[in-house]
Amino acid sequence: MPELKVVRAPVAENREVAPGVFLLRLEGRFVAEPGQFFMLRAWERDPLLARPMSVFDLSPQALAFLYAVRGRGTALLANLRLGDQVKLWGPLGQGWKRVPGRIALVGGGMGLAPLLWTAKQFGSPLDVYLGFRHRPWMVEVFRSLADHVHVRSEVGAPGCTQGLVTEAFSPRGYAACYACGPKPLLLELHRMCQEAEVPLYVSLEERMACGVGACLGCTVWTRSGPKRVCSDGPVFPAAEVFFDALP
Amino acid sequence: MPELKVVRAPVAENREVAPGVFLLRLEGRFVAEPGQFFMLRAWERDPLLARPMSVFDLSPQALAFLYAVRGRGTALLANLRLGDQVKLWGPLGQGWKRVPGRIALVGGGMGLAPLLWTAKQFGSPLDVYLGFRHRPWMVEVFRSLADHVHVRSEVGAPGCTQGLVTEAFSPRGYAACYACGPKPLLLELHRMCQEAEVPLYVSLEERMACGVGACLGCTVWTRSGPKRVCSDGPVFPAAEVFFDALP
Amino acid sequence: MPSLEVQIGSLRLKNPVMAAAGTFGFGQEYREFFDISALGAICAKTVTLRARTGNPPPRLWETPCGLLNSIGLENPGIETFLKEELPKMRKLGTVIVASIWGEEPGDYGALAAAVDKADVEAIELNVSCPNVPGKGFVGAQAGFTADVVRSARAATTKPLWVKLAPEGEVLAAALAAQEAGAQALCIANTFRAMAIDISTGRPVFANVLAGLSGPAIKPLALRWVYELFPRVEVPLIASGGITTWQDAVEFIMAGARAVQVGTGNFVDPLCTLTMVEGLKKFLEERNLECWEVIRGCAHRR
Amino acid sequence: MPSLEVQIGSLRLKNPVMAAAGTFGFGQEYREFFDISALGAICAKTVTLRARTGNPPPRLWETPCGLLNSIGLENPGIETFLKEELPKMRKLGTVIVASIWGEEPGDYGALAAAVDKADVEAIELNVSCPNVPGKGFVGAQAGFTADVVRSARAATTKPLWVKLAPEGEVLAAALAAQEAGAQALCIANTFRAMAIDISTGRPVFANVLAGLSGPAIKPLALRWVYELFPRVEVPLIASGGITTWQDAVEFIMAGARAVQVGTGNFVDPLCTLTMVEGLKKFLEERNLECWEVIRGCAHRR
Ligand SMILES: Cc1cc2nc3c(=O)[nH]c(=O)nc-3n(C[C@H](O)[C@H](O)[C@H](O)COP(=O)(O)OP(=O)(O)OC[C@H]3O[C@@H](n4cnc5c(N)ncnc54)[C@H](O)[C@@H]3O)c2cc1C
Ligand SMILES: Cc1cc2nc3c(=O)[nH]c(=O)nc-3n(C[C@H](O)[C@H](O)[C@H](O)COP(=O)(O)OP(=O)(O)OC[C@H]3O[C@@H](n4cnc5c(N)ncnc54)[C@H](O)[C@@H]3O)c2cc1C
Ligand SMILES: Cc1cc2nc3c(=O)[nH]c(=O)nc-3n(C[C@H](O)[C@H](O)[C@H](O)COP(=O)(O)O)c2cc1C
Ligand SMILES: Cc1cc2nc3c(=O)[nH]c(=O)nc-3n(C[C@H](O)[C@H](O)[C@H](O)COP(=O)(O)O)c2cc1C
Ligand code: FES
Ligand code: FES
Repeated sequence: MPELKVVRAPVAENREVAPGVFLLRLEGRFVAEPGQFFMLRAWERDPLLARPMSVFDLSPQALAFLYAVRGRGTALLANLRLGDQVKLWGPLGQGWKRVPGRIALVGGGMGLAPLLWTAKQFGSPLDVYLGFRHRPWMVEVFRSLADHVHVRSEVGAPGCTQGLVTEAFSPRGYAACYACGPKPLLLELHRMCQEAEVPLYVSLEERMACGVGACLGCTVWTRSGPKRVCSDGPVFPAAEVFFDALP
Repeated sequence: MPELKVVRAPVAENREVAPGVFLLRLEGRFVAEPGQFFMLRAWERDPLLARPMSVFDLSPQALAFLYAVRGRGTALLANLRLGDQVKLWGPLGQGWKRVPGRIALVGGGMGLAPLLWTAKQFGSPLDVYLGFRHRPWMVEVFRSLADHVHVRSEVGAPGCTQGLVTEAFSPRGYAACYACGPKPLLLELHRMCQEAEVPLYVSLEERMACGVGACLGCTVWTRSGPKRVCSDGPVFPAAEVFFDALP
Repeated sequence: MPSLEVQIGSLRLKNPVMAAAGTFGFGQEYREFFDISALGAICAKTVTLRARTGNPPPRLWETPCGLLNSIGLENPGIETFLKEELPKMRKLGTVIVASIWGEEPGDYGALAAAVDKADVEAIELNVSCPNVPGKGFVGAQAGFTADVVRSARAATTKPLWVKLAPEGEVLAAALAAQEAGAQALCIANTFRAMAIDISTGRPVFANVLAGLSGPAIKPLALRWVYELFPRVEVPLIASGGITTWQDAVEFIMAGARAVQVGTGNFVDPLCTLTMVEGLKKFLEERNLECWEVIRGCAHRR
Repeated sequence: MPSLEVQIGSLRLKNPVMAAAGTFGFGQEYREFFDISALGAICAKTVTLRARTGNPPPRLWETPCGLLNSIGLENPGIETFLKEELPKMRKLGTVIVASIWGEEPGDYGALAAAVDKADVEAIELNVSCPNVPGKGFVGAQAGFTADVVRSARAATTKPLWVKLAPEGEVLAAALAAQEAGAQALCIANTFRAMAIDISTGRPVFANVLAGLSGPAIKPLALRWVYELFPRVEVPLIASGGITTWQDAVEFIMAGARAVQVGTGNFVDPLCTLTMVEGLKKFLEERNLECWEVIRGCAHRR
């Protein structure tokens, strides 16, 4: 039985929440597990491909994405206005699975996108670590969900400790850690977690065409051979995908 | 000295005035002679080309087009909303020149688009003949400009005489006639005007790429060789372009 | 009720819309979106004698109305395909075409022999993958193509289709394939093309060249179908930028018996389904009983 | 202040952006939009020995991110060009390149002899127009190209550029042109392609085949520039889907000395001007003094 639908959903909100970062809310009844994503398009034939976007938040009436404007596709998304239609399909991919015990969610910049819905679904005991280059944003929504929210700004910002998120974070004492963000951050977290022998799950990004596992375009090398980020991931155990990155 | 500008103008109005026919008003100071056109685009890279559109109306604050939704480009135009930006350049082409004396403007369907601004600029003595397939539209705006407005509906419509516009029209007594519309209409008008020895000027349509005379893509055959619709026209003496169409 | 059916050599398809090799996996992914039995056929991802891990990432790059790919034939190998994937594919309720690729003509024979015993309706010989490094891929080659088809022909009685590259000796390779026993020709695989990432100054792909697909290439692929139609006897299967039913009609009018949809599946997972529905409406509205009347009509004077 | 200048054989251009032949008329139309002296050069519409009326309409058809044209070299003939158009072109304040086409190699010699006495900086030999019917155009041909260049070379001392087709014996024709005395190669003209109007079931163009241009072909043209760069000595001038400064940088990184903008002019009359400005900013922001550092950088290992 077909289970995935390609739908058009109207824009209920599309608001700049930080410089170049938008919150897009689409009306409709959707389901998604933490860490899953959708393929989105809001244009005709060019750009050719849909864009993968993690589920940021979900309610019985709407599905929300948090996205940074990077290139043409996200610039077009940023132009969307109330009532405009977005075509999307999902939820796609293998998200994160909760491990019992106290866990840590670590996000670097846009990497926080998949963490909100995850925090909501996973629940306490859970701590959140967020790192930003400049001024933090979207931090408040995490406060009521996490036991502790640690925020760092690389260059410093009013009311925010200056530093790297990895300086605020230590894996010790966590049953597992879940991270999304730039590759160097993920590698450093991997190093720390390996040392502390705490399992780390990372959400990866690769260029995608189909988003569903059919084209083999989004492959990453893993300990057990090539895997598709879109359907075998985007979440992988860090040890599976960073096997060759360690000294 | 460069005289033509490529500008972005915001949409001040984009309203369906008849089934599938829209009035698009763009804010800005423009100039144009009767029968001239602009190249318009309101999309990025696809569709690739701009669309030629005749000047429908002009005021010190705005420029108006009247267009029918035919394919992808005009469908995208129809989606424009208040404040959206349209890129355009013009005015382009050779419009109609007024001949002294009583004149007739004849429009078939969308062919009425270039006639309003023409009627406004040319002024009385002037009659207007408009033909529609079904229900007439945009007729009222001509009433105050013309001495007589004759309207026909091919299949008939409430309050409108049934028939072809050519049945309402006779060239006799006019110093010149100006027509725009489907080719068969133009050919029939040409036949009538030839017989009556009244000069007829027609506005032609051809697929265009540059719109400015550089690509030679919009050529029509004329009595004096190939001519560019975009820059030698779109208005031509009917006898120039329909020389081979007569028995 | 018009019939959408088409005859490809000895094989009858319920309609002319197929999923193209390498863009539809082994059919399981799109099963989640719609009932695949609506399609005329699906071509499985190309398989090779041994499993291949394919090319390193990145493997994809978007271009204007097009897609560059450098997958490099990642596949689990013929054995796993036949044992694990094919049984699942069979349940999809439509014609299954196996696609095979080898380094040498003999590989095609070995692969065809393996497929011969399996439950597939046809075999597509992929002699046109632009993404396999170091194998000296230089477009369509008549001699090589003939050798490949002969080798496969000797190993199986199943219908053989040959998928050609859109450059090189296209016509000669088409004639050679036909002569050697191909029942149909697929025109064409992706076009060799490339991209440079200007932020690094390096070619995007490790292999430099990649294959261009998508709407951008439609006018180029159409040209080849049109040019080959009057010159070959066997049915032509069109591939290249076909994403709408109108595209499909354009290729059928140029002479194609059927069409394959590749990149279109990525643009919209329901692309093929919508195409089948559009084609049905087209025949109904034009009052056509079947495809005969319009197939190749663009050639009539 | 970085220098945007480029050297094409014996000719120095103030920047690498040119208008492509046939898309910029004789320069007068775009003069209405901007000061043409901002451009590195303009290539005039291709002219022939006698005036040509060109192909019957329709001559244009839009495709996904592309444009098919079948102009058929409509032009007023060499004499009118030199007498009426060139004097006006000279006032534009930039380098003028004449483009010529003939049926026989000898025609190119006759045309080059006529241009030799005129005030143009270079001559582009168009041996790649896909829209001239009945002349058996079959892509790049080494022998024919060599004959054409030799014939022109004997008739003029002006720099000769050769504009090649992107199919056929591309490399061989490039080498032949170079050998016969071409100072630069333009890669490439439009790709042969076609469209069918499904409402009539007929090919859109009277000639059936037409030339495909625009962003759709960019990855294909880039491939040819990249492939030829290490194999030829003379400068390469890129043409094919170049509409932004980023596109221009991509081609320069592939090895192009300069770029020609065709369809981009239709998309936006200020396309070339914006490109020049973008390239200037690019050099400034990257702190590059000139093009040397990045030209062909995609080839470095
Ligand atoms: C599973 C997954 C989830 C994601 N979730 C989010 C999210 O929640 N918020 C968010 O801001 N971004 C997210 N991204 C990244 C986002 O998809 C890209 O930023 C976006 O595709 C860029 O599109 P563009 O047209 O603006 O950029 P362009 O550079 O113009 O895009 C060109 C092509 O490259 C692809 N591409 C470019 N950057 C990336 C990237 N980083 N990852 C994957 N493909 C890329 C595009 O999809 C497109 O096909 C996610 C990526 C993946 C793979
Ligand atoms: C000088 C001139 C003035 C015009 N003025 C008006 C006007 O005031 N109102 C109006 O409704 N229409 C006008 N037209 C026609 C209008 O340009 C086309 O209807 C429009 O371009 C169709 O675009 P599309 O994308 O919707 O159709 P598509 O069929 O998708 O367009 C595909 C291509 O064909 C071209 N094309 C399609 N139909 C025509 C046509 N009839 N004439 C020229 N090119 C065409 C398009 O420009 C485009 O390049 C005018 C045409 C010309 C040449
Ligand atoms: C990601 C991708 C993978 C492909 N893999 C294969 C393959 O394994 N075997 C094959 O014969 N063709 C392969 N192709 C080519 C397609 O089957 C098709 O012929 C080509 O993409 C042109 O059609 P399109 O424009 O509809 O995509 C692949 C194409 C893409 C885009
Ligand atoms: C309408 C049109 C007319 C052209 N005429 C000529 C011509 O006369 N001579 C020539 O050498 N190339 C001609 N070309 C080819 C262009 O110069 C250019 O090489 C080609 O269009 C590819 O570049 P583009 O994608 O930037 O348009 C023409 C192209 C177009 C679109
Ligand atoms: S994007 Fe196609 S397999 Fe992942
Ligand atoms: S559209 Fe280019 S010359 Fe008329």
